[in-house]
Amino acid sequence: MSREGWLNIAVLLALVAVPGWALVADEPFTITLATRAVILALAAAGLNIALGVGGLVSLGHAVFFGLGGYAMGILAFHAQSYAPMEFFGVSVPGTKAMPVIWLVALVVSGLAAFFIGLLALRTSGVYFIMITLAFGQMFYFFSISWAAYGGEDGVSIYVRNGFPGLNTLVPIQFYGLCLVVLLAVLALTAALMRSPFGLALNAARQAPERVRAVGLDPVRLRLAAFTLSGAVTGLAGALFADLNRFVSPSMFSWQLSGEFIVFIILGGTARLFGPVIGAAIFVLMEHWLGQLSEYWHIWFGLLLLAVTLWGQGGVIGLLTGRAKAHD
Amino acid sequence: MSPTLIAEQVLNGLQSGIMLFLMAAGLTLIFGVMGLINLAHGSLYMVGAFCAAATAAATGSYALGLVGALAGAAAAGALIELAVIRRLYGRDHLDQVLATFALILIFSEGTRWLFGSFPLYLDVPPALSGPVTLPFGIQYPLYRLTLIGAGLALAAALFWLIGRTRLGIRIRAGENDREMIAALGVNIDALYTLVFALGAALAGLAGALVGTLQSVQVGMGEPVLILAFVTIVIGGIGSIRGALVGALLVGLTGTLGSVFLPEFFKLFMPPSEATQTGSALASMAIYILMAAVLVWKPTGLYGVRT
Amino acid sequence: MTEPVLETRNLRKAFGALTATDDVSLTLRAGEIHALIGPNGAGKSTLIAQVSGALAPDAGSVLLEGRDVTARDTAARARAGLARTFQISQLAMEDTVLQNALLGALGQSGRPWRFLRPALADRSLRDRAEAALERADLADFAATRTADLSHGQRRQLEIAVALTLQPKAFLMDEPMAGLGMEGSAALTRLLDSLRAEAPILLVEHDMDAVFALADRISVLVYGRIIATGTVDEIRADAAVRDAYLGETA
Amino acid sequence: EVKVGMITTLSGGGASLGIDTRDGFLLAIEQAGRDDVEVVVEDDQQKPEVAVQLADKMIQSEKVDVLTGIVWSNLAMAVVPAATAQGLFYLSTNAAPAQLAGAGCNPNYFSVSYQNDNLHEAAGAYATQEGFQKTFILAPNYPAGQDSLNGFKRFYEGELAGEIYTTLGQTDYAAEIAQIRASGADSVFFFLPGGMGISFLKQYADSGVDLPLVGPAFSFDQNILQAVGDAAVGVKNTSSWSKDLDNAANAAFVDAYSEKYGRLPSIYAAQGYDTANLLLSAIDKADVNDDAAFGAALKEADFDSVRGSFSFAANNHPIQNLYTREVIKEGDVFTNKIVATAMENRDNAYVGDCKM
Amino acid sequence: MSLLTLDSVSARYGASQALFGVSFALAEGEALALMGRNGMGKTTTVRAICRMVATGGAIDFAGHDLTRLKPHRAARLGIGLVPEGRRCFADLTVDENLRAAARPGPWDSAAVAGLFPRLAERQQQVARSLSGGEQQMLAIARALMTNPRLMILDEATEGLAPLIRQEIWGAIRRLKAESGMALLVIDKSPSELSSVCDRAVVLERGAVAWQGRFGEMTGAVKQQFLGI
Ligand SMILES: Nc1ncnc2c1ncn2[C@@H]1O[C@H](COP(=O)(O)OP(=O)(O)OP(=O)(O)O)[C@@H](O)[C@H]1O
Ligand SMILES: Nc1ncnc2c1ncn2[C@@H]1O[C@H](COP(=O)(O)OP(=O)(O)OP(=O)(O)O)[C@@H](O)[C@H]1O
Ligand SMILES: [Mg+2]
Ligand SMILES: [Mg+2]
Repeated sequence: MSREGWLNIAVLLALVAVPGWALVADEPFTITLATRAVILALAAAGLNIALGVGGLVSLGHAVFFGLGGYAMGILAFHAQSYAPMEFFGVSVPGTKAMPVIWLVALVVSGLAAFFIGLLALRTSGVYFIMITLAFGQMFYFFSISWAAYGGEDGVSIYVRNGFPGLNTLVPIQFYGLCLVVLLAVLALTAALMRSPFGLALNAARQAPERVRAVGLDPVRLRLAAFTLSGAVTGLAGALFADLNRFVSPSMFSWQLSGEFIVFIILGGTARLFGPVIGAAIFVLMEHWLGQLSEYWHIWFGLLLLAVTLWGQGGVIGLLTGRAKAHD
Repeated sequence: MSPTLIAEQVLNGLQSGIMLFLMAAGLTLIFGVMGLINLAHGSLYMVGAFCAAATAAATGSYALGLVGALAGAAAAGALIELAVIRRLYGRDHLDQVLATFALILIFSEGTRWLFGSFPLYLDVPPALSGPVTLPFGIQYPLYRLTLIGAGLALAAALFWLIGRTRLGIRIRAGENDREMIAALGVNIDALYTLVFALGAALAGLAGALVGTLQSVQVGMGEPVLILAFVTIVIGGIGSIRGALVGALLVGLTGTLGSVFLPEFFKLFMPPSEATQTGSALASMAIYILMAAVLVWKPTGLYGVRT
Repeated sequence: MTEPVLETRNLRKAFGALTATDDVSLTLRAGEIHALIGPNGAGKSTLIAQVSGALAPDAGSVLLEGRDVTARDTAARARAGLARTFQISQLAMEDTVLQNALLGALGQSGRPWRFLRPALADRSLRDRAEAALERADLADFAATRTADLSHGQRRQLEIAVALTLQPKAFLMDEPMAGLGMEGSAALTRLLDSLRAEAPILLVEHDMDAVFALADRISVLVYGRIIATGTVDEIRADAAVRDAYLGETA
Repeated sequence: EVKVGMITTLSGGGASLGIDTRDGFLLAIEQAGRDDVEVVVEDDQQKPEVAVQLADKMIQSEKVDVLTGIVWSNLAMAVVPAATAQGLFYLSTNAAPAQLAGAGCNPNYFSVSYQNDNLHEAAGAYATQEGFQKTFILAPNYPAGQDSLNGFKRFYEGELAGEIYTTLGQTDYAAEIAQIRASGADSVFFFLPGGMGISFLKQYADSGVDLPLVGPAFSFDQNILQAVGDAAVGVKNTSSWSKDLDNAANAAFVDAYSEKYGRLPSIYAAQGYDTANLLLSAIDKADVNDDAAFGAALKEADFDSVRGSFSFAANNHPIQNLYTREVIKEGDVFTNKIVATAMENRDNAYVGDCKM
Repeated sequence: MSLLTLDSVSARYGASQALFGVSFALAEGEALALMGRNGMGKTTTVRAICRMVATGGAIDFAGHDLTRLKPHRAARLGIGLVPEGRRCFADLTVDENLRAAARPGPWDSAAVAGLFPRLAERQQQVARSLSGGEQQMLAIARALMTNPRLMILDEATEGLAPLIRQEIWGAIRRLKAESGMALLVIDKSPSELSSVCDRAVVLERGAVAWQGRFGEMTGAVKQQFLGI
């Protein structure tokens, strides 16, 4: 097996072992941190489908994260206040059941990604980066002033939503649930990268003219990837909102979109486990550096800079000694 | 709404567009000409404003403050070009986004570390303060008129520099093929440091001029950075003319949107709700404009490259 | 006479004041190599772009097996049986040679929407890709990264990818460009063997190759076809000598 | 031994507010000279998710008994409901959104600052006292801005010359100022916290419009005033505290704070200081683990507030005087001076909605 | 005295070595052909001279040690390059392409316009929209604008119509005869090369396999190293 393969196994073990240790040592906050890392990794894994394989640098993925978050926030808000939503005279009750919320989050953010992609994919390169950013800003400003769901104050959910057969209030159980979702998405991504679709998408990134010349439409390939990618990030948003029991417009902020990109590159672009390692490092840094110095952003910035300038291939590249995943 | 008020609002829109152009000009220069996405451009804007405020406070002279802004931002620009940016030219946009994102963090917290967390004082110089009366009885602050003049002059100078001078031609040639322009005997490295410093100086100047009207504080660069990006993307990346047209469009859309959209909703909504809805829409207006322009023209109004 | 495989009728394309192709009609018949030659800037690449669908003509039409495909985009024309090679190689450089060939096979199959099973596990795709590599003499390089191929090998791969499409007609814009003597000779042999499979519309400045391969030659000058004929006819044509060949012939 | 977790903003654009909050709070703890109170301070970066994470950490890992320090309403909404639901006490040094005062009130939640609407209400009351007939009002388009204008209107009896919601984070107010000029207003009420207020005040001063301005204290904070300079002089603003408030506790606080930190205290510092003293007074009376007793001890508000008379209304929000201040220049320093009392012993509009 | 001397020059791209100790010299005013099959290191040799690739060994140009110089310094000593693949500045007009390169000397816009009238007609067209042959002319004209002492032409007639090739070879012969410029020429066609160049260096797998006067090149050399 390749060194990257061993590294991935090590990461998998850590994902099980660290929270396991925390459970035994009664360090519930470590589990919370790990949950946060896993959910952020899931969001970035979603982006990785578009960015890593498809080469679509989206600086607006927080849109889908936020939509997933609000899907959870709105459904749970109506459930906890026993006031059904009214859609053109039809009233729909809210829900506190995660499976239903997840489904809604997937569909809503997937649809949003589809329509945003439809417009944004007319552009490419820098213009694509910027148009996705613009959509992010639209959602951000809209949510800030959307008084029905708290505007900038967001929506608080008092009790975490439920999953059949689990007590999600127990940190380790919620963590396990998130981990399973993450692993499922990673497995899907791994399959995707090798599939005919992945082959075509990957080629569309490198030589779009060639892809057209063999009779495939690069834009449709990208749109499919973008939609899938948005849906996964949306699911992560729903989980994140559940972790915090809170959703607010800051889930739409462009800094968050930037952070997703940071996770991917920090871990290693187009690597299956890149987002996982990147998110884990980010969460740890935030936690430790934040304690060390009020000015911890300087140190974090320097680290990022070092990784970008000298650590091509991210942390995985450094550890496995291969600069590019595509080599 | 009276015609004078409408005229005044149009003027406000134009003026906010020109202020945006001051920022966008440096960005498009670096971004378009050198092919580099510089998210840290907003930080250079902030550096300019802080240098201006600090110099003005120390010397009591606004003019020296402007000089300080130019010098400080240019120096910061040259420094980061030599230390960081230089390694990014050949890289894809992703690396550039990340590295300059990191620079934002370093600059913001670094500035806070140096200057503290409180906003600094920087005010309109007495010679330029107060309003003047324009034809049709429009009262308009002199300082803002000065900004319009400065912006237009700068636009003209940049058109000339990039479009007409040999320096400009070589810079653009370097954007197409760095290795080749060097093989023709042009010291492209030095040229790029120069251009980056120039772009940074423009950002710094914008920070000082616009900062005079605003709050000089950490983080002031990011909102205007995003607006400036919107501007140059609408105009077409790398085009100074595009930046100017884009800036005016964004300025007008932003200003007129915030004035007229609430009025529009008042036609069929209670006033309080109408202003809320109208201004919510107004805050999204420029992004909607940008999306519309790009859907219509995927490389912006005057852009050719991606 | 049978219907031509590919036909252009009165194609016109102008860039501002310059008419790059002016009323160009030509045909490509089954089994032939039809060479298109002409001075630099005559409009050959512009014509190829219109035939392949990269550029929309101002007037005129393109017919593939008698069906008008003028309104279709590049991808649709490719699916309809038009395969092209690029003058500057358009290949997925980070991928292996086999993956590039698989891409062609995938395009031909028309079914890229499969997300789970590995592409390599699809026997039919793989057989087709490997067969094409075999024909283009690249079988030994299947696992090589495309970026590591030599210039000539990339040319061969371009053709292999086109082969996987099992096209009705080939379009080739200067396939010999940048190849040395040896490479040109090998490619000439490959093209020669291809004509039985599908006819080739060949744009090329390498007269040795053109004279060796072409069944018919059309000469494009200032956007117009000034002559069409066999190798010998064209060599003998005074106007062609003046405009293009000089003393080569 | 009581462990206090302070989550506040120490980095980024809003850092000055959090830093003052922290400094005021720690000053009181230090003055008390006690070793049975431990304070853990963390930076929330003004991001709700980060605040939530910090709260989780403080509860689960630090095992704090009391949380405090959040500056912003949206962060408070992210942290407070979950924290109080887990049985912790939360003492607000600043943010006090309406949801937490009305239906969402909680016996473990105390606002030591005010209810968010208070200063705006006071501005409305002041405008009425001054006899303004046509006030132009503006605020950013977000919940606090909407609450602000509603709060102002609650006690303002004249008519409105216009009502505008600006974009959050807006820096150019030329269009709004032109509208003010054209509206025929006789006065302007604005709520633009932080940098927005600085921009507005400078541009307003330079525009030639000279209608009287009034706003809540947030735009006239000690730290902000220095950046606005002359443009702010003479402007009226409403506050629950001022450095020249005449009581012994306040005089001692202002001296000690200036001495220790080399700058004048802001309202955030004062509120942080009061919060700490309130907490200390309760610790002396009850065990923090006994929710009912400790809550009752807090509610007595048995401490020397720098705001003078101070007590809690039924919904655990202050009953206090609200003052009108004017910006003046003292030597080289811009600061505020109380000129009138806008409202006496004001509680808040949500007491009736609170069922606890 | 030779103008350009390469002594045991080696070069590598990452892990793979492309040149293994290439040595040859080129005299002032001489025209030298650099030959070899695809991938044998011709372009890499050119890149070594123009300082576009890191090298071992010594390269001397008119008394200067090129290995110590940055590319633009080397170019300013008088090396003009027509690169493989043309590499015109795509977004610049023809005129701007020329102005970007211009250094004082007999070759100016008017002189190159005389050489390539086709280009003169397209002064204001951006290079990306030129036909392949027009771009090739532009690349030659651009190198001339630097008024070099040594002109390097890497596949300068690739993609050109026969008539134009003849013109360009004619122009190169004239250049050599009239301006005394030294030439290093890479091209596919031995017959055309021999009409311009005095000597040839043949590369095989990154090393010099043969060098000498054109007339002395034996059939065995041609067959073994050039594939003819
Ligand atoms: N987008 C464009 N805008 C303006 N002129 C163009 C454009 N594209 C091509 N041309 C011009 O059209 C003419 C035909 O160009 P084309 O590339 O078709 O020539 P060609 O026959 O392929 O030449 P070559 O053999 O040199 O490749 C040229 O004069 C070229 O400058
Ligand atoms: N950028 C590169 N990266 C890796 N290897 C390279 C690169 N450029 C050239 N090579 C390799 O170096 C060797 C020499 O290449 P070079 O381009 O010098 O050959 P050439 O003689 O100019 O061939 P051609 O006639 O095809 O232009 C070849 O094996 C080639 O594959
Ligand atoms: Mg062509
Ligand atoms: Mg070569």
